[in-house]
Amino acid sequence: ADKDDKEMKVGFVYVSPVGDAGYSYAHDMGRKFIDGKDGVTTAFVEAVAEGPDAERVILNMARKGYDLIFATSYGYMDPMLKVAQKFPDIVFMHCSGFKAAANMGNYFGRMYQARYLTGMVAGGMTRSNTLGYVAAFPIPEVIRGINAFTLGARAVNPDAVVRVVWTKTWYDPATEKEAAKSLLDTGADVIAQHQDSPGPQEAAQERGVYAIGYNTDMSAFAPKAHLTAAVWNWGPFYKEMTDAVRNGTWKSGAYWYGMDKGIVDISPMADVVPERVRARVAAVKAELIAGTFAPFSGELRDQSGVVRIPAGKSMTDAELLGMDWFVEGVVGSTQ
Amino acid sequence: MTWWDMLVPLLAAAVQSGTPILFATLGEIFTERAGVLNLGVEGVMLAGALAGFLTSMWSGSPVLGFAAGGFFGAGLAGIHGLVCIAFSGNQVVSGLALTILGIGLADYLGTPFIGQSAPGFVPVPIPGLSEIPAVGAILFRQDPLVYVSYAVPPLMWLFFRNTRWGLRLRSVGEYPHAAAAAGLNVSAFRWAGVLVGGFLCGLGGAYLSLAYTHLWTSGLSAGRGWIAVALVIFAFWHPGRAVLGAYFFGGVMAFQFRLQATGTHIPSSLLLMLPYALTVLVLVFSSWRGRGDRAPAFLGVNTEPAE
Amino acid sequence: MGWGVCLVISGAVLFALGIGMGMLSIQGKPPLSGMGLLLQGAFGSRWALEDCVGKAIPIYLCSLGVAVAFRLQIWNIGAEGQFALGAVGAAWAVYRFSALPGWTLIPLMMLVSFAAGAFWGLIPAFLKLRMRANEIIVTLMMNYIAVFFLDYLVYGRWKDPASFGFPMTPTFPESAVVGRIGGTNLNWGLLLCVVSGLIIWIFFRHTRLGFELKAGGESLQAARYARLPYENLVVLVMVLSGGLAGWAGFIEASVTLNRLQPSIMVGYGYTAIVVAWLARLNPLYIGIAAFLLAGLRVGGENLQLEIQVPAAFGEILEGLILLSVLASSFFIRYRFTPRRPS
Amino acid sequence: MTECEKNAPLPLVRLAGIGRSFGRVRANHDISLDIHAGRIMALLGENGAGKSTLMRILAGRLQPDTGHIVIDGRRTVLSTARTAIDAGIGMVYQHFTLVEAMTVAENVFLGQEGGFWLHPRQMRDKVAALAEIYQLAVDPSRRISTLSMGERQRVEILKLLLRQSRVLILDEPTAVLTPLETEQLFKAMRRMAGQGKAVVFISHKLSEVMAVADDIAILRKGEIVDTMPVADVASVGELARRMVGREVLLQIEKNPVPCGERVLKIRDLCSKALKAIDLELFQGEILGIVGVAGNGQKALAEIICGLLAPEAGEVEIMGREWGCFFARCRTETPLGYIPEDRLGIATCPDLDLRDNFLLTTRYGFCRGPWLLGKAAEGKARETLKIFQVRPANIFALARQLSGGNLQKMVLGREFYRQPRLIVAEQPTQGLDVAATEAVWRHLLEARTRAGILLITGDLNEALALSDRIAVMFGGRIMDVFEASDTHKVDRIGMLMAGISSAA
Ligand SMILES: Nc1ncnc2c1ncn2[C@@H]1O[C@H](COP(=O)(O)OP(=O)(O)OP(=O)(O)O)[C@@H](O)[C@H]1O
Ligand SMILES: Nc1ncnc2c1ncn2[C@@H]1O[C@H](COP(=O)(O)OP(=O)(O)OP(=O)(O)O)[C@@H](O)[C@H]1O
Ligand SMILES: [Mg+2]
Ligand SMILES: [Mg+2]
Repeated sequence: ADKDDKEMKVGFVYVSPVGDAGYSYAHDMGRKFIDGKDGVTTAFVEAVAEGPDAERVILNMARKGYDLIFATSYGYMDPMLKVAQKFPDIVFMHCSGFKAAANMGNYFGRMYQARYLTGMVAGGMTRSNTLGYVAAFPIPEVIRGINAFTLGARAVNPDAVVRVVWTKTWYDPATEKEAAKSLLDTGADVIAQHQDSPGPQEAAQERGVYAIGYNTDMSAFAPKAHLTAAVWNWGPFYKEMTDAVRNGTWKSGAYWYGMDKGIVDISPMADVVPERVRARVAAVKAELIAGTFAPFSGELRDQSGVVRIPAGKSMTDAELLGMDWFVEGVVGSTQ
Repeated sequence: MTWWDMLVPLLAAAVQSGTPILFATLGEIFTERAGVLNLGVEGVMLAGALAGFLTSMWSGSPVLGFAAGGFFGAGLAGIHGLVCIAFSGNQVVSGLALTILGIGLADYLGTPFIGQSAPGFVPVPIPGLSEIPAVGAILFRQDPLVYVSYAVPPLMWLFFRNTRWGLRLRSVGEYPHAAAAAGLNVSAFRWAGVLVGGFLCGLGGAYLSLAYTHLWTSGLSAGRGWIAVALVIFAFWHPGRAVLGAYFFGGVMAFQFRLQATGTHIPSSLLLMLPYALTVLVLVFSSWRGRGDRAPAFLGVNTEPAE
Repeated sequence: MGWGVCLVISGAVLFALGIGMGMLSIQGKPPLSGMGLLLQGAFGSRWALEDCVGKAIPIYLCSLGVAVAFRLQIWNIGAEGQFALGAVGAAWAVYRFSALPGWTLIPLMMLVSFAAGAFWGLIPAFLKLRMRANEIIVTLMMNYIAVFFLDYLVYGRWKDPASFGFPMTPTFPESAVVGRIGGTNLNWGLLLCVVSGLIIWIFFRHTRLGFELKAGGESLQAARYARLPYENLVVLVMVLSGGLAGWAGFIEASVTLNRLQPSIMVGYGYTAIVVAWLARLNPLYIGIAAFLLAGLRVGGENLQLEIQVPAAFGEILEGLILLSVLASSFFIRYRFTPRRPS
Repeated sequence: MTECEKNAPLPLVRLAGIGRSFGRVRANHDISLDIHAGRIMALLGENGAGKSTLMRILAGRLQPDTGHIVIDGRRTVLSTARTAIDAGIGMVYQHFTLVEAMTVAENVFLGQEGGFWLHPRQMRDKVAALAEIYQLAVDPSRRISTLSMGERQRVEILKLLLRQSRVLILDEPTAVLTPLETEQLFKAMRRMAGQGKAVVFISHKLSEVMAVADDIAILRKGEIVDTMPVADVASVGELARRMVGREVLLQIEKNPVPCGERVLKIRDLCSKALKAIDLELFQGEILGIVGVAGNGQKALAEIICGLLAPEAGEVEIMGREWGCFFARCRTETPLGYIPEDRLGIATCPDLDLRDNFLLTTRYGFCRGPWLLGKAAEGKARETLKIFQVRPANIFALARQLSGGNLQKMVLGREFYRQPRLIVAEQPTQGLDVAATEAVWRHLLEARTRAGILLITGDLNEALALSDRIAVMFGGRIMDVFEASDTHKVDRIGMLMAGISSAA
């Protein structure tokens, strides 16, 4: 039969409820991008705990004859690998992990590139030279984001420091707003965040300072405060994978796409951002897309001033994946 | 940045983050004074938060939303009333079930609205009062709902102490047989306790989604309802001490983030543990030497349904 | 349980399911086929049944523990935290003695996880007896504390260096994994359930301590009068209760996750309370109720996959079932007063 | 209608054909009764005869299955306690219905209608004024928890008087009162009757009935068997016979029993409620401890029974020191305790009789950790039979038993272990004459094997049973003497009031 006519069933496993914003929402936008086109039908299961339930949910999808299954959270890695070994004919894709098999690949986006750019914006806008970062969980993905943000900020403003507060939440507006306020009380005048809720944006707007969003353009929640946001755009990637599986060209491996593929980006900057900053951001963005600039290249020092990456060297993907230390300029604990 | 400069915003934050707990604690005090133990505060708060949020979003009026939060809270508490008062089910278990149900309902009905925002309340400094040094910044530059919450404890105190209905409500919690012998309708008073208490808890929830943030999420109350239940014991069932307890906990929650922001190296898990560990400590100290015996004598005891 | 009681409870469960169907139809989902999907997802195939049993195992152990405490009217709602501590204890045993062979390592894990859960249960018992602190609130707060403690370990000291910084401990060695029964997907945790259920049943019915639990739970004053060793009983039930929940944590860590990670906590401790109460604290009925509620969770996933019903639907049903069974106990008490033969 | 009734004035309340059943129990059946203004009516009957049920119907707390109620010649439906109160009917329940945490004034005004705000000063004044009129002295601003039983009773009566009740129902009001308080109560009752109120009075103490009542109505098995003016009754004995339907021995025969070994020795015992107690008790004797409730009797009983630790002094039980005795003798304690509150303390209301039987005998049915359930069932059944507990069904719940039957069951259980020291607290409180007689018999019989400490507020009981009598006041033993010492016996009243015998 002609491969193009083949019906494809694609399944998604999300860690949180899809809702109307946030990380799972971004993935779901990607799912909707492919749903119903070219004979692709999709389904998803949301709010699947990373531990006990994950294996069963993935297993169920496999048994129900899905051709391609995406699992979008780190904790699904081992369960997915187990299921993948039992169903060699199905393609499994795991987001944000590092394990792979013949029929299982992993993927993620180089969000830190976008973070670096937002850091430049923040560094260009701060007056107090104190930036606040409302951080979710102390895992490499978040730490990487904080570091990239800090490097970006210090690239335009070497005096900038980034204060970090952990909330241990992905979406809890009340807690996250409270955390943002505590950062504001210590003098921060630009707030960045890793959670999905616009709580920190609100806090910034109430105090009349600036904020940088995440996941999607959050300007609607805090029109006066919002400077820009680091955003996901999964649609093209999911389309590419679906097509590859259908055409039989899919290969296992680590798909770690960046700005060049449009997976990550920053949302349009607010009017208050001066032209001087815009120009520098645009220049770096162009370099990132061209592949001539890597944010995590030496010389990099950690919080205590120890040189971690010597001059002239860049961090490897493996090192980035496991990043668990803060660069110089970050105030906070990595736990 | 001086110590004092940090303290005033901290106390202001304590009042604000203490306000939802205050509403809920007062609600639970009211319910328990009538002899009904409602452990479902967490669920009732969530229901109130969702109802407040949705009403405000659809009607555009946060005031309407706030009221809706109260009424929806009372409605959910009504289920507890139905199970415990009308059918004399076990109050402890019913309260737990109510929590499970409230969390589930808020999740089920509210998930589509995660990430949307609704009109809410913003701080409105009170002219004059807000200029008082320190006190003004702490107490009088808050949102209108905080000012509403200032009025509730004294009113409740007056109600219990100096009104006929307050006396009767208390008698139902202390010794329902006496109330019944005096010709009072025990069930009616218990219903009143459950519904009014649920209303206040619902207001506490609505505060979270209308003033604390203007957003909704499924676990918005994040354990505040349980802290409120514990604070009732700390408060010895008196509205006045509830204020103290609620602001103390608001302060603790706000404090640990500020500690993180100063760059401490204490792991965040341990700091986040702080409010819960302190709840235990506060509870232990207020119960020690039997001071917890000021509970209404028939708290949690079902009276036989009327013949 | 007599006839009437069974009838009333089934009626109450059906009533709750009826409300659930109403909610489905309000959402524009087909109520009947929805329920069908739920049942099919839970009990419709051998896989589904095995999944249900697998999920029922930790629920059963937690619930059995809760029932022991409730028997004495000690309101232990801390199974969740005791479960966490049990998992932590099991993991500690694995990393500390990883060289041991399975036949010594697994009993050791059982021992340590029981002790850890029991320790977490003993704290509220101590605070209740010595400081008169309300155990409902203490056990509940200790759930939060336990979860953050587990977080602290897996984000910090116990983090697997090879996990690329993610919050999880290293995978357990083969010797620390409880095996499967025969060719099935069921693990030997099932046997642990059966044995502990049987022991608790005998303990309730045929031992002096079991009788003392019952009497002590009925009336504090009578307990004092009859010189029941009340304090010892409280300690005993909290040790058993916490230990059993700790075993549930051990099974989850060993069989389902093969490691410790924060997402081990999925609320079994709270479901356990629903189960214990539905089963009127009887070890046998707890088995049935645990299986049914596990089915609710497993079937809920099917419902989500097929007709996109939010995951919280199962939770709502759980709450509704408990509430309507509580309300129905009214009819049991006043209509079907058990008249045992004289 | 008989001739006599036709001529009588219109009754204030007329109960016509009242019937009420609880499941299979017919508590009241076709009861017709007239209650007249200005008269005191005594309602008599054995335990479970239906007295309380009838009065609860009149007070609007229960609805009758059949029959109706006529007040002032008008047929009235008393659907709630409120309507009964409004119709002028007030009831004092045997277990007081007072909120302990509140003040006297608050309690008195609890059900009272009025404005939204309370006026504490006015409330106190009004209560004080009312107390003055009826000479029911009590301080309106005190908390109930600080009051004695007699004072609490006065508060209950004040509640009714404030509501202008015209019918006052008192359910076993004297069971918890001292002789002096009883006398005061009777005076108040006569005063109230004198003001044209109708008083209904339930009691098991026949001599009291003879002393205070104008009319007597007797219930048996839910039916009225007799009504008569008190003048028609010749003696207490006749009254008892009419009530029970057979001859009742009100004077119980007490054979002297030789004294055996010493089972209890107390020297200089002190605690919060006790001051320097000295006591001795021997096998074969009953030592009656009389005194107004709340003078340390409870603490004394609890210390002897090991529920409370002595603070200072010596307590020696069966030759062993207190701590040693209770540490060692957990199994098969040769000590029986019959507490005052049989339903709340001595039993678990929601457990069946087998389990309640096991409550204090469980060690006797143990083999290792096992409990021998079948053996216990057999022994429990036997005990119920010997002590004539009805129903004799070991699977009945404790709360389904009447007071007298429950008391017999507790006695049976405590005697089962053949104790050599028995502490009995108010063992016949609230029991009818027949049940009282049975309990007395059991106690006297047990005396041959044991030393019995009988704590009672009922002088009659103390005199009927005791070999020696000790009077307690303010935590002290005022005096101990032989029950045959008539000179001292005459002074008991004064000793109970704390006036020591000066020669
Ligand atoms: N609520 C009830 N439920 C079931 N049976 C009841 C109830 N109340 C009373 N009875 C039964 O009705 C009968 C009459 O009880 P009642 O209390 O009127 O007796 P009484 O004459 O007051 O006895 P006593 O002298 O002990 O006070 C008893 O057999 C009792 O078991
Ligand atoms: N729910 C019930 N089921 C069965 N019997 C009951 C129930 N409630 C009460 N009774 C019976 O009713 C009788 C009377 O109860 P009540 O509460 O009226 O006590 P009383 O007769 O006024 O006081 P006392 O027990 O001191 O004589 C009890 O002896 C008991 O047997
Ligand atoms: Mg009676
Ligand atoms: Mg009686």
